[in-house]
Amino acid sequence: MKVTSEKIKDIFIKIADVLIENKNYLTELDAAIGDADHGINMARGFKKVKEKIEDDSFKNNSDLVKTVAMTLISTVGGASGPLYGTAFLNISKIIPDSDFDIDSFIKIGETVIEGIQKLGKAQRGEKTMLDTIIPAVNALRESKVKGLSLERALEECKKAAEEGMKATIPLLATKGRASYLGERSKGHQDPGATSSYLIIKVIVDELISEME
Amino acid sequence: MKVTSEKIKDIFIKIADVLIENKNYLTELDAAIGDADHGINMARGFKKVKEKIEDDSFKNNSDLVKTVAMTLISTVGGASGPLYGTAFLNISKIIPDSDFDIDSFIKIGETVIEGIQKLGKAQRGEKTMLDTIIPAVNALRESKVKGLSLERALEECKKAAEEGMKATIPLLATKGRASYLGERSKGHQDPGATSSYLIIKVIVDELISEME
Amino acid sequence: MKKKLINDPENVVVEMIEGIVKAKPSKLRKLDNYNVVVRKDAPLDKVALVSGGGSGHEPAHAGYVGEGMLDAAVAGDVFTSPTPDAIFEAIKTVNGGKGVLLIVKNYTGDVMNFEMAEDMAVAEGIEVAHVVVNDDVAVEDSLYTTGRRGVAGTIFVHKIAGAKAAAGAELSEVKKAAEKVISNVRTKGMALYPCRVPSAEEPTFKLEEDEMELGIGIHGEPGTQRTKVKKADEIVDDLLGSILSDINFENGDEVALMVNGMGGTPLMELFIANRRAHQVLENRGIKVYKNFVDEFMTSLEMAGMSITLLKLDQELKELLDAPTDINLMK
Amino acid sequence: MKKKLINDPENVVVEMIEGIVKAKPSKLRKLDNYNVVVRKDAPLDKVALVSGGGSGHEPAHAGYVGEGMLDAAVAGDVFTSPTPDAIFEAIKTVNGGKGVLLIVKNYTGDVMNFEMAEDMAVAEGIEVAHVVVNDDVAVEDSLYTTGRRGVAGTIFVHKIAGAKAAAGAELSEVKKAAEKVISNVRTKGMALYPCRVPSAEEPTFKLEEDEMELGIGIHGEPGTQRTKVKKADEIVDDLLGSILSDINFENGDEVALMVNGMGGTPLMELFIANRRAHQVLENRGIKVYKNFVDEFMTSLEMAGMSITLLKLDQELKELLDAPTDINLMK
Ligand SMILES: Nc1ncnc2c1ncn2[C@@H]1O[C@H](COP(=O)(O)OP(=O)(O)O)[C@@H](O)[C@H]1O
Ligand SMILES: Nc1ncnc2c1ncn2[C@@H]1O[C@H](COP(=O)(O)OP(=O)(O)O)[C@@H](O)[C@H]1O
Ligand SMILES: [Mg+2]
Ligand SMILES: [Mg+2]
Ligand SMILES: [Mg+2]
Ligand SMILES: [Mg+2]
Repeated sequence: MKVTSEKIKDIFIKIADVLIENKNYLTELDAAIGDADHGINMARGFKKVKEKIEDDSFKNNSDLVKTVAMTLISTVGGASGPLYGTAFLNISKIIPDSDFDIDSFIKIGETVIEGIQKLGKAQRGEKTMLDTIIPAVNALRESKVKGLSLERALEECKKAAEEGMKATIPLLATKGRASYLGERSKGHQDPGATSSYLIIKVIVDELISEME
Repeated sequence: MKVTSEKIKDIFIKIADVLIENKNYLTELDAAIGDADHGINMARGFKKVKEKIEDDSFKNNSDLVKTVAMTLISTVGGASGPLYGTAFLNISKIIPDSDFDIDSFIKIGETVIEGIQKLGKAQRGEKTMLDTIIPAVNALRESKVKGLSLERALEECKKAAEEGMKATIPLLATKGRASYLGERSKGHQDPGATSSYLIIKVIVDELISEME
Repeated sequence: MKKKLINDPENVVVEMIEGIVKAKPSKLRKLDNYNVVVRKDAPLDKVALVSGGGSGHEPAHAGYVGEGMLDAAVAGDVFTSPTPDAIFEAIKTVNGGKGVLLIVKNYTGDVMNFEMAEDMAVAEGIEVAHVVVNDDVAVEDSLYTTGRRGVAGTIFVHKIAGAKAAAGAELSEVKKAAEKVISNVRTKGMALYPCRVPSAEEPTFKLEEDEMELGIGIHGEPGTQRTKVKKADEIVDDLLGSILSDINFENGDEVALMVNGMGGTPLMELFIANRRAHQVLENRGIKVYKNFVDEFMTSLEMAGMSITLLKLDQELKELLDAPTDINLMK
Repeated sequence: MKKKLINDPENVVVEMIEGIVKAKPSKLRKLDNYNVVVRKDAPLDKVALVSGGGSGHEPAHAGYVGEGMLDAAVAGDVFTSPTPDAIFEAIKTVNGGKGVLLIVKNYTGDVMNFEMAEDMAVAEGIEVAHVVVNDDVAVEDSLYTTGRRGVAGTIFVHKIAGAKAAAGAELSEVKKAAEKVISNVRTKGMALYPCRVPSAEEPTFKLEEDEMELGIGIHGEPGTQRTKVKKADEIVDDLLGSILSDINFENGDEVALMVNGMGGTPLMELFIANRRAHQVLENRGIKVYKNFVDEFMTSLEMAGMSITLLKLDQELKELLDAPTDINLMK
């Protein structure tokens, strides 16, 4: 499918709006097992992203995504700032300029995971954003094997992300701030897994609406 | 009337019990317009008084009352410590050894007022213990003029003390800690006026029961 | 705040004093049977300084015992003036023959207990004088009232009289220096949340979640005025406004500025207030010669602050700068 | 605690930093556009020390910038690690050519942001090293977890690495001194009342009036264990018990003892705890070489404390005693 730079900009603005909307929700999740700032951090970063990209034009997708990444790195702070920042920085290096197929999305997912793991050294099951992202990327791969349409593949990806997010609830955290709680970290949904789901949801919904 | 040293010791122990009983009440009164410690101060002091006099014998009344006074001075602290301490110290200098008449009680009252005023420089109407004590002593004087019996005189004294205490409620405090509140000191009963009433009440009740 | 990190309300003062002395074992000791902290090397060949008051104002007063400041601090029960016998004991211990200056805050109880102790010491032939600190502009000063309270400005009296005494001055000169501070220092305080005395069940006053007290003292007393909560800058404007209209400050005057936390206020908030205080003073052409931001004279865990200005001249500047082994700022 | 002495939750950090710099105008300055406090005389001809982390821990970290300790402190948002660009700016400003040591507390965010900044600086040819402080015994340390948090023990790293750098040591030696502290320092904390981040509506956890948290961190996180409120002495016994069973102390060992208030705890309570800590250590035959009782690493207005022990040898004692213009105790 073709995705214009304008559309990608649009998607980032929508992501920003959704994260700003969910500022309190994400912060409450972080209050239960962290330090009550994940929503604040994400909202601060994406507010700045919105400002930065809204009235600006970019050479290409890579340039746009790199701006997003650098803005996140220099405004979010905490654990999520470098993690999301690096994820988008990695995306900026490989994002196609207009034509996207299932392989482009798989490649994007893989470079995101690689960036987050290089920095944070976490595996799936440690109650982090990776518990949303890894299954989401796996769903894309499986959809490809099954030969599903891009639309169906994206839907599967979103579904897997949501399930992954919810599956963090019973987990014992072993990475990030929540790990300090030990057993008490169980029974709560991970804030980073939640913001990752929100981001994936916006992307998928926007891309699908673009297909129609 | 005759009052034995044993009886006076008894009266002090009863005073101590009553003040200890009213510790929270006096402290609450002090919380409203002071620093929430009057009951604590008085209870601490009179607990020590009780310990000091309970198992000890004294040469005479003067000796006993002086012990009470010195104990209060060295344990109560705050404003009430020196004031009550000096009051009892003054009493110790003039207390008869066994025979009390209306004049002895008037003299005791006068030396108490003198001691409190010398130290605290307050007048009647400034919302302090003097608003209980001065009318109480006046009542003794008036009873003498009217030629009332000692029993009636003591009853009048107690009544005047109670009225004086209650009359502190609408007053504006101009002495002591309550004065810092200015207009906000109005509408509350003065804690020191209250402890003075409690002390006078015990003394009067005990003396009258002794007469019967 | 109901919970406290204590063992028994009855023992808080003595246990605290023991903890204080343990922290500086080479410099401080506690007098047997009294909650009095004295310099280990007392008496010294200089005018001795004794301060004190109720407990609950930590680091006041024991925290100011040391070279260049106090020789003894007498601790009463929480928010209760100490008794004359303890003060007398402190005087006797630190008197090195050049006399003793008592630094008293203007509270009926403090004044009476310290004066009784002074009488006792004088009767034993010790040369004693006292000054009464009354820096709180929140309280009206009149001949017919108890007068103003002594609050955080007391720290400047400790510092300046302490420096004067350390320099070898006579009792009358040390007293004069203390009085110079007293006539040039002004404070006003406020609280967002009250405090609770360990032995009491309830805090001394209650505030709604949108209310604050202006013109508070340091004993958990309610303030002179209750208002809706305001922004930090507005609060600083109010406190400094009262101070600046009370004492005559002129363009070019130099001051020591103290932003004092009441015990439960995070340093972050004190520094936010400090920033505003500088703006206000700059606008008035008043120069901050020295700035103190920390907890100096507290009221248990009360959340709030006081601001103090001390107008300086050359002598006060030198004495303020004189060395002391007491740390006066974060 | 809902009310705060602030203007706008969005501006607390920058306004605080301005207030901090105003308090010591001859010694500190703020970098333009960054919440970074640096020594006014930086860069100096010595290894430079940069520390930092989220705000809300005051006096950490800006309060430790000064002779004999830090050269720069980088302040993130409240309880949020600072970003790499700000850290990088601090590194560039204080680097005097002998290299820069970053003192990082072990939080995923802090470690990642500081490491990114280090990469940026190294790419520009600046010699940079970092140490990660992880003194909190409340958290289990294992290869498969994030490991222990860095808490109040960080102050000792600032002090000792700072003294080593001031003495002219090379970057590798300064790093080694810092690492020696890290392997010999242990902390455990507790809270009676939580704190609330200025931009949040609610505190990060809620406690009943008879509950407390043991094993808290410094970001308002709940602790590792919730129990009924205990007496101060029992709490000290628990905290010191965990520390003493974590690291091998022997009869005759000398330690630095820090009793650290979390922000809302009155000094009175810290001294009561300090008294008990001395009793416990005495019983174990451990000698307190130096004792620090005050607020050093706070968590906004949280009521509670942490206790830190640093096991000392001759080198650490000398570096701990080395002069600094930072006041380390009330
Ligand atoms: N090592 C890690 N790898 C992947 N994700 C992590 C890691 N550590 C933390 N996270 C994610 O970061 C989220 C917390 O982000 P945030 O609250 O913004 O930062 P902080 O924990 O520094 O306050 C967690 O919910 C988790 O999903
Ligand atoms: N100058 C004074 N003269 C007479 N009584 C006074 C004076 N000042 C205070 N008092 C009395 O002392 C009482 C307060 O005592 P207390 O609470 O024990 O001491 P403090 O005020 O030091 O806390 C007041 O209620 C008042 O009756
Ligand atoms: Mg967080
Ligand atoms: Mg009182
Ligand atoms: Mg009192
Ligand atoms: Mg955080």
